[in-house]
Amino acid sequence: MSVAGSDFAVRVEGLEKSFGHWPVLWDLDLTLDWGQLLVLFGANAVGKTTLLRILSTQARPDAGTLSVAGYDPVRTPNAVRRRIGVVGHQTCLYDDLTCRENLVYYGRLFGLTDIPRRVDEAISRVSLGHRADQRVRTLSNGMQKRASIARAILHRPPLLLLDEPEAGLDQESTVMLQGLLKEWAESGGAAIMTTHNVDLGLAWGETGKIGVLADGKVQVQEPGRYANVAEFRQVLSSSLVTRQRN
Amino acid sequence: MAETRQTELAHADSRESVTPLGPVRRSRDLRVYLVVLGGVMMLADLSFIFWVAPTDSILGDIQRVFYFHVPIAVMSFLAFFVVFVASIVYLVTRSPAWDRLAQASAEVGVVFVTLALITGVIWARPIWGVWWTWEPRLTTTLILWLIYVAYLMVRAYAANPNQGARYSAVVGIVGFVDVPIVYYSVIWWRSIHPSPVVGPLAQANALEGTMAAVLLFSFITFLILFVFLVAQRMALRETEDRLGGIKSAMRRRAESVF
Amino acid sequence: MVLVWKDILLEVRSRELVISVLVFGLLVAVVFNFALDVTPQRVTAIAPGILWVAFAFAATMAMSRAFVREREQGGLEGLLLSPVSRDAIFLGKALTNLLFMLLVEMVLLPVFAVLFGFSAMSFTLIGTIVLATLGFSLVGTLFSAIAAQTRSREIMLPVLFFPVILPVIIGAVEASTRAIGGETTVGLGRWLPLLAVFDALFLVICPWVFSFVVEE
Amino acid sequence: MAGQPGRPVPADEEYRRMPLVLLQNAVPSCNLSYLAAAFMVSWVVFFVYVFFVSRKQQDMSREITQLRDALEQPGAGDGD
Repeated sequence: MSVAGSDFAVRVEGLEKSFGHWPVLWDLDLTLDWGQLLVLFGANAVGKTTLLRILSTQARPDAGTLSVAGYDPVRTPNAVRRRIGVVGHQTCLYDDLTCRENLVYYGRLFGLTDIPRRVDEAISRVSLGHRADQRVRTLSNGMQKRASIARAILHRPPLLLLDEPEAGLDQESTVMLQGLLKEWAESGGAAIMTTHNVDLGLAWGETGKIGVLADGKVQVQEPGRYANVAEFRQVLSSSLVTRQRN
Repeated sequence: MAETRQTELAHADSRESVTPLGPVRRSRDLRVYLVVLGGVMMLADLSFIFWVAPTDSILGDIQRVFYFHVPIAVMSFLAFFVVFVASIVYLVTRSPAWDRLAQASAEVGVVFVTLALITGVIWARPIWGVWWTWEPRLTTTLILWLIYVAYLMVRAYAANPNQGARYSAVVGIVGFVDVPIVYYSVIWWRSIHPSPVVGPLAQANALEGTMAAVLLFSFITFLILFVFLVAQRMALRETEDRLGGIKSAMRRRAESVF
Repeated sequence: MVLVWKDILLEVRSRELVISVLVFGLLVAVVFNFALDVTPQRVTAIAPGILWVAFAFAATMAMSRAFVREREQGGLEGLLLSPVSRDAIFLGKALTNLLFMLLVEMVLLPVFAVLFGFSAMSFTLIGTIVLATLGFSLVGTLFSAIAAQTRSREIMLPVLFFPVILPVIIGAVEASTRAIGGETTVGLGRWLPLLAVFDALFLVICPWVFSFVVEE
Repeated sequence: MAGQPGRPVPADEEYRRMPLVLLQNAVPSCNLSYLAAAFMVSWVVFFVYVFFVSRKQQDMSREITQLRDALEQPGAGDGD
């Protein structure tokens, strides 16, 4: 995994983004080191997805300096795209192709060499081997999600961006994903994931950082600041309540 | 507490106009000046059209529509050229000022081209005996109208204003590039489908001196009217943006601090 | 190109796009046949018009279907997340649309020829179809990308598409009239270059502006 | 653009002579009403457009002032 050439996995300063006159993010600063996992909490419509979309070159920031895996997503989007793996709300897989065909297609889009072996690796990593040659349409939601994760790790990106990956995953798959992320961090990669699930986020965040996205910015939380786990949970839960906006 | 909010609002406000009232007032002065000048010239133009310009020996009084119709049509063309240029500059620089110009000019352009069509139709009736003929310039004008109505629709139906600005800029560029091709294709098409109706215009023979002078004056009058309308529309858009800026600053404040 | 390969594979699997567009094209032919009462004497005058109306409507339908398919599971999103230049993405999609439309037209054309009784075997006619369909797919791909992101997208594509594509329709109808009527090639020297100029112009502009369309 | 003189178009060439004959059959005296209609329509459209733009402008300006006033009153500025 090549992480050379950049000190930070993600570095964001003074990020601003609004849709028309609807401000979503403002004065957002964020730093993530290699080998770190950031779990991001936040209520609905608070800008979690928007933040991930900006980091993954899918949306253009209004202001601020960004460095994702060492590159500027606005100026050199393709360099960033090569180095990130994204799991979004949608699977980005075609229903009428098999898992394997989908992965081969993405492998070719990324210009990978040795595609068949990589595809096999990715498929076995998400334990989907027995279903790899079925059409995506015939798979359950959880399995589609797993295939989507396989797609994201296919080109072995140092940085993973996961938007509510727990949605639709069963217990077993969640454990699989947790193991995968841990492995990712241990081998020097980094990951940002958003979640609604306090228990899950707390468990996953144990090894990394926990942040809360609210009020247009990310506030990194240190569990040590709070008296006990219960209080911390309370704080995190309250951050998930959607506020009434005018 | 309220005071800090207010300074923040002033800040949000002043991002649009560096000294809060200066440019706004100046642009309003400019618009007042334009509308007065335009009004006076329009009255003069009307009197020239009715009393100075000679009655056309063949067409009669209806020919006087011409002094309105042609400048309006030409201004709409100018408007779409402005949209074209502003759209390119906007896509390259992403400066909202150019998007405002493009939007204002497109809207005024649609008003002008609508009028060009209406006056054209009114003129065609007594002269050609029909309201409409698929004559090249009429047809091109109609296509132009359709393209720029689509432009305004894209802007209105976009998911958010930023997207609307980009999409409509794309339509503004593609649409304008298309116009010459439409024009030539329609001319060639027309030339092999002679219509039973009389073709274009009788006055291809050179305009008489006075007529030309009145027409020129009419052009200048409509140019001023056009600039005024665009300035007025841009001012509206600026107010919209300022209001939006204030609202968004208030929303930021309203987010309770975690 | 990978994109084309993927789309063709998808189509082979589902077969929904080509079939539905074909049926639609045939319907247009049949309806026009009754609406205009095509008699043998008027075939040359009317058939090219019907042919191109059918093709143009089929094209809008094919393009909008193609983009809906990209959006369903976020395929477009995945495509945009890969390190492929936006120009290449645009050209790939336009090429796929071109191939699908040509396929549909190659089936429709003989059917039209039989229904209206003209000879379809003419190199000028085929050349016209290729040039005009290229124009359709360039403009159509760009506008369907725009329309797919806006509200009331079913109406936006035709509203954007038809005014801009008008010169192609005129040119194609005129060129086909000559090809079908078997008249002299007078006038062809004008229409085919017109189509070519249109294609060349939009081949340059569309990929450039496409990058702005898919920016967000 | 429609009906613009002095810019002859190739296609028009062949018709140019014919219209003069036909047009002389038309009676120019009765077309003043069309003239009036054309001018009226132009003016009405311009005024309606300017009216709508200005009215919207005023509405928004008023809203801005209202927001300002609301904020100036202490304690009343909770952003709606």
